[in-house]
Amino acid sequence: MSELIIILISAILVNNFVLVQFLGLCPFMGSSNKIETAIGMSAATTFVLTLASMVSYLVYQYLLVPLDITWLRTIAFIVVIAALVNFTEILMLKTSPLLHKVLGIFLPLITTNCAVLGVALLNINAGNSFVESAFYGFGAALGFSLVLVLFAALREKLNLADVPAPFQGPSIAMITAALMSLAFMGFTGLV
Amino acid sequence: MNKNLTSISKQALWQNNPALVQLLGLCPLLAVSASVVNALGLALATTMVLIFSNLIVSLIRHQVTDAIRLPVFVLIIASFVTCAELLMQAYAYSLYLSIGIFIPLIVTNCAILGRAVTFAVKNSPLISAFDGLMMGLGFSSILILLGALRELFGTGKLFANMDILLPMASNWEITILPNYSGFLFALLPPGAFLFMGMLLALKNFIDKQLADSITKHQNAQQMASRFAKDMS
Amino acid sequence: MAVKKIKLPTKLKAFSTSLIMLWVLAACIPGLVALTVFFGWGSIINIIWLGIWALLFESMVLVFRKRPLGFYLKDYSALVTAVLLGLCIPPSSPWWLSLTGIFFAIVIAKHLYGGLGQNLFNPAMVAYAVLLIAFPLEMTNWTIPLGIEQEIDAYTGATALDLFRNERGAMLVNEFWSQHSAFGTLSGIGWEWVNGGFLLGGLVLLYKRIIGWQIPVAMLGSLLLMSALFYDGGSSASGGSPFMHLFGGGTMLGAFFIATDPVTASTTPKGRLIYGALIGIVTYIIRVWGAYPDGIAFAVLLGNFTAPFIDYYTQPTPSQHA
Amino acid sequence: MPSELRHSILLNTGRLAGFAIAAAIILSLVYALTETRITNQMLAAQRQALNSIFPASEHDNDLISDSFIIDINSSEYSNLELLGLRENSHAYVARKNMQPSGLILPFVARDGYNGDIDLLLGVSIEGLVTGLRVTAHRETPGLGDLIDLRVSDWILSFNNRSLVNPELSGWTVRKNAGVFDQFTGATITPRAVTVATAKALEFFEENKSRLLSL
Repeated sequence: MSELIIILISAILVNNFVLVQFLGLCPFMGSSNKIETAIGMSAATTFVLTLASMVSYLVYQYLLVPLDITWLRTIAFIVVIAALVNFTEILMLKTSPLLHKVLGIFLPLITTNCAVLGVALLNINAGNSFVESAFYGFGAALGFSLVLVLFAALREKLNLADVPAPFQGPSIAMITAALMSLAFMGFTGLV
Repeated sequence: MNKNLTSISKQALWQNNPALVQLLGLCPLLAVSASVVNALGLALATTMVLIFSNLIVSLIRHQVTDAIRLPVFVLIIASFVTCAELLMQAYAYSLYLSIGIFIPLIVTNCAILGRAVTFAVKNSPLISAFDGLMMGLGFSSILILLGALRELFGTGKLFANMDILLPMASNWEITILPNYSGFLFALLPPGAFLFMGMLLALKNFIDKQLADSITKHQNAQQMASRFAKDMS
Repeated sequence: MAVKKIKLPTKLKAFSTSLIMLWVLAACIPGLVALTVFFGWGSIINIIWLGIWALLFESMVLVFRKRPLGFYLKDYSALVTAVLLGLCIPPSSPWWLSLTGIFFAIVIAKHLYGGLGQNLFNPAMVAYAVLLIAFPLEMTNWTIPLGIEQEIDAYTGATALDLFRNERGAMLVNEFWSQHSAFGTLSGIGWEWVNGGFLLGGLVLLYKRIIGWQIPVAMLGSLLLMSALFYDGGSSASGGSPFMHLFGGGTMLGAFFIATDPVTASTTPKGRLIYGALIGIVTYIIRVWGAYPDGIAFAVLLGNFTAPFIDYYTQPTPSQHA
Repeated sequence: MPSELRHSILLNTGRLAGFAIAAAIILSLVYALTETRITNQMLAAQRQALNSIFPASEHDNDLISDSFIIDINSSEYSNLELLGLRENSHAYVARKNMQPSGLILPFVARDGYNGDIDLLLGVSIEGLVTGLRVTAHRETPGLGDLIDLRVSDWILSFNNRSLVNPELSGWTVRKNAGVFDQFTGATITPRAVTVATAKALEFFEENKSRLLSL
């Protein structure tokens, strides 16, 4: 159990996907303009990321490894992720139209979120088991959600600031991300 | 025709630069820019994938219906990425060890799929390949610039360990700042974000200066023509 | 989302801002005196050097942005940043270290966001954190307290917190304190006095109502709670005594002078309690389990990072106003 | 209409399958062309890493194929806890003219500033250190990571040391009256590495015959 907690802390704080490992930056910059959007994106990503890390583990261990085609993992994973996103969308539409209405618009964006492919690859590199993979995926998603939502709140405050002209827009957002990443450096060495 | 190529280059390298303006492919850009050699390795791989995926997409553009367009494009890109990965493992293994994980992630670089969907499906193969090359160079130039800046500020040197990419480059390392104690900040994650933010600001600043000088120029011309009219 | 925008100082406000800043500066004096008594003139020299550069950088940015110089310089906020940074960095810091730090504080953390009242992160703490991760060697190199050089000659540098981290695991905590009696009984000689000085200054600020009670109380309370919870009487796995945590490192300076910065802290009363508690807990976690010896700077930055979110969910509802 | 729809679905599926097959063929070709080279590169990189710990001039066997696993639950060794291992790890035997000439031993320094430091020790049959490398660590950047050869060459100062050079009491950092340099400011990391290395050497001395007979 403590192993799993360590995996969670590591994925959320110490090796935060966005601020330390630079994964999932596109949605981080793109969907952090409003808190509500950020929360929607976080929920959708958490769902897909956790599921993707489990399914990609299964595909890797029970399809790619037995057939000795592990070098095809990139293609296999991207297909799995695309299928998963599609499946999630259909499932959501059928079971909960309301949820689909809230989260649906974020789903297509997740296919090209490199955090999803990244988590699948990192799980394999680390030799994680099925449960560990699931926890790692979940932790990575929580870490992503945490900084995305906090950043969205911060950005609303930032919009009021009198930023020098050349720094307005993506530039100051990037510099703010730098200072957030600086704060997260404090967690270095925790696990 | 020639004008077309010039405008493609201008768009890709400056006005619509994938890294600076569209902010695409930020993840590998920031993660692999701690040194010139890593940046160059990723730049090469990304550019290659861009050229070939654009070329193939353009070649088969009439055979692909809307329904299967996205899966086919993703398949093509993923195939080239896998090729790039295999080739890097075979011919630059030490480089692969240091940036390995970010090669497969080229698949999710939206700049590549974006070019396939918006450009290559509408243009002839050669033009598409050229666009791929220019987009790749636009992305690469920022990647390498960021790598050089971070390596210079972080260690005071440039081109260290170039031999893991180019075997003949074993003594390319140059010390720009002797007795520099190193600014570790530049090499750590916050440094990557900060330097990228500075580059974005620099682009805005240069654009502003250019725009100002153009309006000044136009104003001067207007003044001159008005003056000429008055005189006549 | 209703974020209170702190208005640019008008004539009247400029007076009150500068008065507040002067009080903050005055309240730093007891701590500074203690630092000077135990560690020599280094801190004072640092503060002067930092102050000059803070004003220079601020003027440069203002000239570059074509803003009125005197109007902005009069609020003394750049000086407060310089003094706070000067109190945090080791007294023996080389000149280029403080110069780098004040550049990050004034130019990047403050003026890229539009200057006083609009910065998202505490400038002094941004500078401190940048310096700590960029130059960990110089930043953990504290001079030996004056007067006890011979006794602890072998322990060049290192605050009590550093030393504690270094020796922990090798011996029991009680052995540690008895062996290093030169470091005092609570949290190291000098340090308890330095922190006492800042506590005194902080109480003055509280009395003058320049700062609210919520943040310091919540922060010190949660730090006390955490350290009491994980203090098992001094085994080798212990995180150090509550007294060491309260009176060691930059605790009091952080609690009264830095976390309370009105621009970057939470603005609602309930929010301030959460904000302060968060900083206290994170400080403890980083001190005891993290890679860097003192966690205050990182904890404050994380607090700044979460403050708008905390505010968002602790806004008093309109009915409460009525 | 339905027949048209079916036709279009069939056509699209056919085309998609066609593209997939074409991609598979091309990729297999590239893989077939690079496969052996990739395996060779991997082995070469591993061999080079091991040879930097145990010089190629001191052995003539292939270290990778001459390896065995140290089982942490094994009772074959005396004082296995000296190595501090947390999981079963590979050790490599060096031979010259078929005779054992030394060993590459995995061990862990558990008391780094931020936890475990994984190391590999090359030791000759006479008990001299031929090389020492950190393989994994979480030490503070700029402070504790100077044990990494990529950051500083401090770790090379162990070459040619042995348990008699210095005596066991000297196997720590100068601050604790040892003979090894600590880096300015940081003590705990270099001390952890130094003390753990001495323990690994002790383990080697105690189990020499057992280890080298394998």
